[in-house]
Amino acid sequence: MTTTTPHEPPGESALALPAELLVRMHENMVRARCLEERLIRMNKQGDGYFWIGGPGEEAFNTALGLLVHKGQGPAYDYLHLHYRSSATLLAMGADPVDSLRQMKNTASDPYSGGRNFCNHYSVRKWNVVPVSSPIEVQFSMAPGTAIANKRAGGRGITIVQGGDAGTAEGDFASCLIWVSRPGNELPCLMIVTNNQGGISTPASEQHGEKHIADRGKAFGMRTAVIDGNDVETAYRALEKAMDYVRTERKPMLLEVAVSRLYGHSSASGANLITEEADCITLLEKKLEERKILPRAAMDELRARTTQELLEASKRVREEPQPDGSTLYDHVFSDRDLVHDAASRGNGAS
Amino acid sequence: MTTTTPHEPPGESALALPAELLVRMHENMVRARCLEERLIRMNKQGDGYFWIGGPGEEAFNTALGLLVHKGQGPAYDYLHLHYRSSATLLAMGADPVDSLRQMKNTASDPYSGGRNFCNHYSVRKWNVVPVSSPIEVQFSMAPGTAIANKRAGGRGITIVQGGDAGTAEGDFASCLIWVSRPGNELPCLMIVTNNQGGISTPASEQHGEKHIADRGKAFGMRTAVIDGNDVETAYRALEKAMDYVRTERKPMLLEVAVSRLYGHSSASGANLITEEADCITLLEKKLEERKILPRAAMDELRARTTQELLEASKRVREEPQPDGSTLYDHVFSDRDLVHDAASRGNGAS
Amino acid sequence: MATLVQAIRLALHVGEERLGVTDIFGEDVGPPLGGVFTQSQGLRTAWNTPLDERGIVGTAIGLALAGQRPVAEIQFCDYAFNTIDLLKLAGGVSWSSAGDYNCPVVLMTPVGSGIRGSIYHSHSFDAQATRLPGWKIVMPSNPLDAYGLLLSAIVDPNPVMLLPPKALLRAKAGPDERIPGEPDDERALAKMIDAPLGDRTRWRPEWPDVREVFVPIGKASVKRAGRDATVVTYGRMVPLAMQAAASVASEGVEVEVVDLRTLHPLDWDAVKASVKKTSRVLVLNEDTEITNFGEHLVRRLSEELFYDLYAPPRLLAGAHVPGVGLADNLERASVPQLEGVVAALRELVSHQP
Amino acid sequence: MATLVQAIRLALHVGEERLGVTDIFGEDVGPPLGGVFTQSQGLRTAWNTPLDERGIVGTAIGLALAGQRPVAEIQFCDYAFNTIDLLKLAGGVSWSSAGDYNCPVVLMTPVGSGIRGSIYHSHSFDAQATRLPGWKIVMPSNPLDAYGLLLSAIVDPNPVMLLPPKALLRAKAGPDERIPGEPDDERALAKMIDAPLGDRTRWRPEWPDVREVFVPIGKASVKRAGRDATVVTYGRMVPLAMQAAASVASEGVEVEVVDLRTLHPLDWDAVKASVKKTSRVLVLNEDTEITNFGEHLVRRLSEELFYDLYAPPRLLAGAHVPGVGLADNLERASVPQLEGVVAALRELVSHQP
Ligand SMILES: Cc1ncc(C[n+]2csc(CCOP(=O)(O)OP(=O)(O)O)c2C)c(N)n1
Ligand SMILES: Cc1ncc(C[n+]2csc(CCOP(=O)(O)OP(=O)(O)O)c2C)c(N)n1
Ligand SMILES: [Mg+2]
Ligand SMILES: [Mg+2]
Repeated sequence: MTTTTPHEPPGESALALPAELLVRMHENMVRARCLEERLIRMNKQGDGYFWIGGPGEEAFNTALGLLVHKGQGPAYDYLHLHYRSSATLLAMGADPVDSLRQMKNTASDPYSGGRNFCNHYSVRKWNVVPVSSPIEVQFSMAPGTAIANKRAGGRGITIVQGGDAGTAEGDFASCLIWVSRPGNELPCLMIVTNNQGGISTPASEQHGEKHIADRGKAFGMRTAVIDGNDVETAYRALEKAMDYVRTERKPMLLEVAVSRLYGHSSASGANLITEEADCITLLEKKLEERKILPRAAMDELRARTTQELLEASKRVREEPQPDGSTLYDHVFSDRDLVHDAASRGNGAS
Repeated sequence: MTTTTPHEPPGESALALPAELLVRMHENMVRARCLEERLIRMNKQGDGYFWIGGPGEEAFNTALGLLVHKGQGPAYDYLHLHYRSSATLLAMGADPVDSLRQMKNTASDPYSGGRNFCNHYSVRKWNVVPVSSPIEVQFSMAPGTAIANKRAGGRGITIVQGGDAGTAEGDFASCLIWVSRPGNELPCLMIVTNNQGGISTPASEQHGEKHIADRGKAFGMRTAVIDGNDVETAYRALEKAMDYVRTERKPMLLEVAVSRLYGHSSASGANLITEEADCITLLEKKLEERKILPRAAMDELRARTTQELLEASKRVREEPQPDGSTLYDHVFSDRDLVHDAASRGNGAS
Repeated sequence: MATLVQAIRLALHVGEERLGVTDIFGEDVGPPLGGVFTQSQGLRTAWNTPLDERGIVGTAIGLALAGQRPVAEIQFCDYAFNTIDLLKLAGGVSWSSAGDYNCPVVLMTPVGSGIRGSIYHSHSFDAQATRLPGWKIVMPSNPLDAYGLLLSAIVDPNPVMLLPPKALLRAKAGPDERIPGEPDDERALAKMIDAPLGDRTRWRPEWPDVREVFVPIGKASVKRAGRDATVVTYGRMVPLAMQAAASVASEGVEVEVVDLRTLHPLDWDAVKASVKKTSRVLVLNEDTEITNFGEHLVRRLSEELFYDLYAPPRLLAGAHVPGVGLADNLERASVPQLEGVVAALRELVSHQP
Repeated sequence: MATLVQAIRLALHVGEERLGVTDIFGEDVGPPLGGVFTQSQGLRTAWNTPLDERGIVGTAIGLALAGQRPVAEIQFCDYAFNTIDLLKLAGGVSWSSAGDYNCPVVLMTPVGSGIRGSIYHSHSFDAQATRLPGWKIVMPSNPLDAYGLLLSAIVDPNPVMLLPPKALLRAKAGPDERIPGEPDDERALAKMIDAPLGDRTRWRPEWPDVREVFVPIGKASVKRAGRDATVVTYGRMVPLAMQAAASVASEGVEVEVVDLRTLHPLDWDAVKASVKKTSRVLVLNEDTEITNFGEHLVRRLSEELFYDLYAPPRLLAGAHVPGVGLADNLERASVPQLEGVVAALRELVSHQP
């Protein structure tokens, strides 16, 4: 039965983060939460057909976005994300309005031109490869970008992330095999964000692993299981994991306990679930206790962000939809965009 | 890097087997070897288009065939085998001439009517499900027959066997997941016959696992790694493994070191490789040392069997080929054969 | 009157209670959800699987080979494309073993667009499915056919795939499409067999005493008779074709609508008879148009009825693009719409040979 | 004169030395074997993968997205059917991201029957491949086309699939199908680039200084001109069509043979021009006949050239059975043979409209 009791020793990883960083993380987490809540609203009001997203994963995903070595080409990190990664994107600098655009499937949606569901990003300039709906396929692709990272020599690594239920797909096992070939170990950080289940199926019914991360052990991989609801643990553990992968150029498997605060997706109602730990509440408690931010400031941040996104969503509503005549655009590329960028060797942006 | 140094303690599993059983195993191993050698000859002489088979795996596979709880329907063992299982089939009672028929793709080939390659068996009356060429798909099917075994209640188990390289396919991981669902553990014995490589690719280049069997550990599965070239170890370890699976109704993963004495297949020449351990030579040494069988008797057995199979191959050469007009036969079944048998609950044969 | 999804649930109930179905399984198919479309709520033998489509198909084959009667589900056909090899194997069990084994798997997977499902919840599967020798492929366009085809699938000794169109799952039965034994009142039925919202741990369905109806595999149904042109179609395109036929009927054009119901083995006699009569044919489906099953129909029609045709046979199908785009304009430009069907019919009947 | 498999090897050599290919990989593709058909012997960037087709396709996509130029191989197309979802994803990278990324993967996989490969070494892949929007699909029938199409595939910014027919791998080039720069003597070439039997650890190939020839993707080739009928075909069926054409030529019938070379995007102009001229058409391939790419050609021909045709358009393809059976009689009954092509041509030209 899969459980995610963290087994990271409390020492180093629980070290307090600097106040400034906590404030920065808090801001991003709130923005991400408000964004998701706006997306949910839009969907409920008929401004978008489907919602799926990451409320409950903001602490870990914000840490990830902040720690990424961001840029274009194999000297930088590649990100193979899934549909719960909004906080990562925002922490990297994405404009939340672009997410509203994708929800409303406008022509201006930079991730898919109104073709894909919300939270299905694609950002070539930051090595964020296209998110697609089929579960776990990103794990079959990650070894490819990791080979490029290794070849490039620098500190760039490949980060691939998915949910717990999805690890039952063979592609998760493929990734374990391919990143740990003897003599060809790859700098790949495999992340499982474990919210204890799939759409409705509890992990405890389907997964005989004590920890999913244990699956790495047979391959001689370093593994860790951490609490992703605590920003400090998340940040420290991720920093440590990334440092190992960057420096040793070897794979690691990291399992992260997270919450799912609005259920699976709009298909299951997208209503707030109050029983699960809320990483923002937990952080705000710390911020108050440590007197880093007063309650009022945090409330104000949330109110202001909510308001800004509401207004933005109204503007997005007026943006044009893609025209039917554009249907065949980009079926084929006429330029080798990824190769041009890589051979220009161009960089952080 | 995959190695198959056995880690079974020498105690119990190395216990000598009764002389009578050793003689019986020897006879089957020799018959299997002679059969494979005949198949190789037939192929080289143009009496068949392709050879693949099991020389080098006779010790373990004979033990398997002898220990199977043989019969039809879920009260008996199901066997998901691959193309190196001739010794298992012969030990179960298969007629070697049927293998010659499949090599010569005659209409009389009972396994496929001249449609499939040699050593691709199908024996419904013994729960041997059809062997197919795609590597590792048997591991995706095994949970299904194991569910039926569990449901039937008795001592019947599912045995699924494949090579080492094939464990890189996702289907091997699927099997690990499906047979170890908490509360729904299945009586399934997963066997990896490890000959240290695929067609030409050494396992040491591609597999980061110390032991492939270790992959079961994350799932709480019992595992073992044994030397399949020694009949006594093979028999004892398999007996023990089967007993565990039969009694506990839980899965187990068994890794077996074996040799590949004629290379991968006719595509790679099918010539004798003298560097690898030969399980028959090893057994014959024991039989001589223990004075169970004299050299001459063993030589005579081999000569006689070789001669018999040569003669049989000549007869098979005269058997008719399937007619082109039968092409569409059996695309659809008109009867539910497997269900009828199961519901008759009929038995050992 | 049952919706199409309720009809499936009723058939599964009859299957497990009277026809020997042992396992109804797939992702989220068991309690508490009972399927992402409610199709398996309240069923005794329904269970949840790991998130692993290959495991689902493989396990279904294993169960079938061990004399069980599995009904497996792939949650969306969009997620079945990593199992084509296993589907091919299932189709080859009998043939490859020269009849030693059969493989009585039933596989259900919802198909098609029309629910704004974007790239990965809008795929069709008819082209893929008809490329699987050894399988029978059925595709209902209404609740009664879904019920009766599924019962026939369950008792068939071969692998049978049921492809319910997602956009029709909530479609209600027409007056003559009643399942014998279902309550007259649709709210009564919902009360009996639809799981309540919220906690379901103590809920049990109350099954109506429906009777068995076996819609034969391999028999098309003429949904509307006409003399001027034939539309050969199936699934979600059937109601669209009916609407289009009704629309041109007001212009005095009588269109015959043939609902194939079974894609393989095909009711060629029915298709041929209709086209012989009308001499004009539109083949209609929503799968992508290159190497499309409708092209098989056009090919056979061209080969066998060339001189009976007063106009070139026509295929209306989905655009050859990687998916159905989310935005309305994109979905409409991707898959056949009413206007397009009407326009194609007008052109077909006005064509002068 | 290079064989088709040597031509592929030469193209891969040019690819890795001059066109930026970074990775040539697949099962047994690297040393010591260099491919089960010798296709990748002696190549600098060739490496062996785990036995995992999904990993191969996935890794190829990852490499491509990171600006590498991968050439991946699936050992036999028979083992690519568990990767259709990943192939679809590769084809959708550009479209789904609205042009943010492209995905320059080259995938090679040998196809077809004719080597007595039984059920799992005889599959065709043309129907599947043409159902992958976003991919370009090429299929050579001779060494020079294999060489030139592969070079074009390597420099194309899109996913391109090369489907070499297994039965033609040892086929020799015709006199005008030379790769510029290859040695005149075929034994000389073999000596330079074929790995020796036995220990190869110290062997290094000696590459001839071949020049680049880019056979354009999307251009068919008329292999034989004729006025009486057109055969539209590709891959292994091209030599068969040529033999059949030669055979009926002795009866005074002039058959035009169009080798598509690229299946998608299709050279429709070439097909159309030929059929307009001859008014009779046989489409020929060896994939199973239901939902077959040849049916796409027949459909477009029926729709667009209905009144130009003096005889029903005809498809000759493989039988709809789960595999090609091992026994000679079964293989011959499954896939088109010379007699069948000749008979179809005779019937086609003798047909009275
Ligand atoms: C291959 C595939 N199968 C099924 C689905 C439908 N589906 C979408 S999300 C989901 C559950 C995913 O669970 P998990 O991997 O734990 O991620 P989580 O959503 O919990 O973060 C399922 C079954 C899918 N998208 N892809
Ligand atoms: C899915 C699939 N991929 C590739 C092949 C071709 N092939 C046949 S045997 C083989 C190697 C198998 O190695 P292993 O699993 O170790 O079994 P062994 O033959 O060594 O017993 C390969 C690659 C295949 N049959 N099926
Ligand atoms: Mg989850
Ligand atoms: Mg091996």
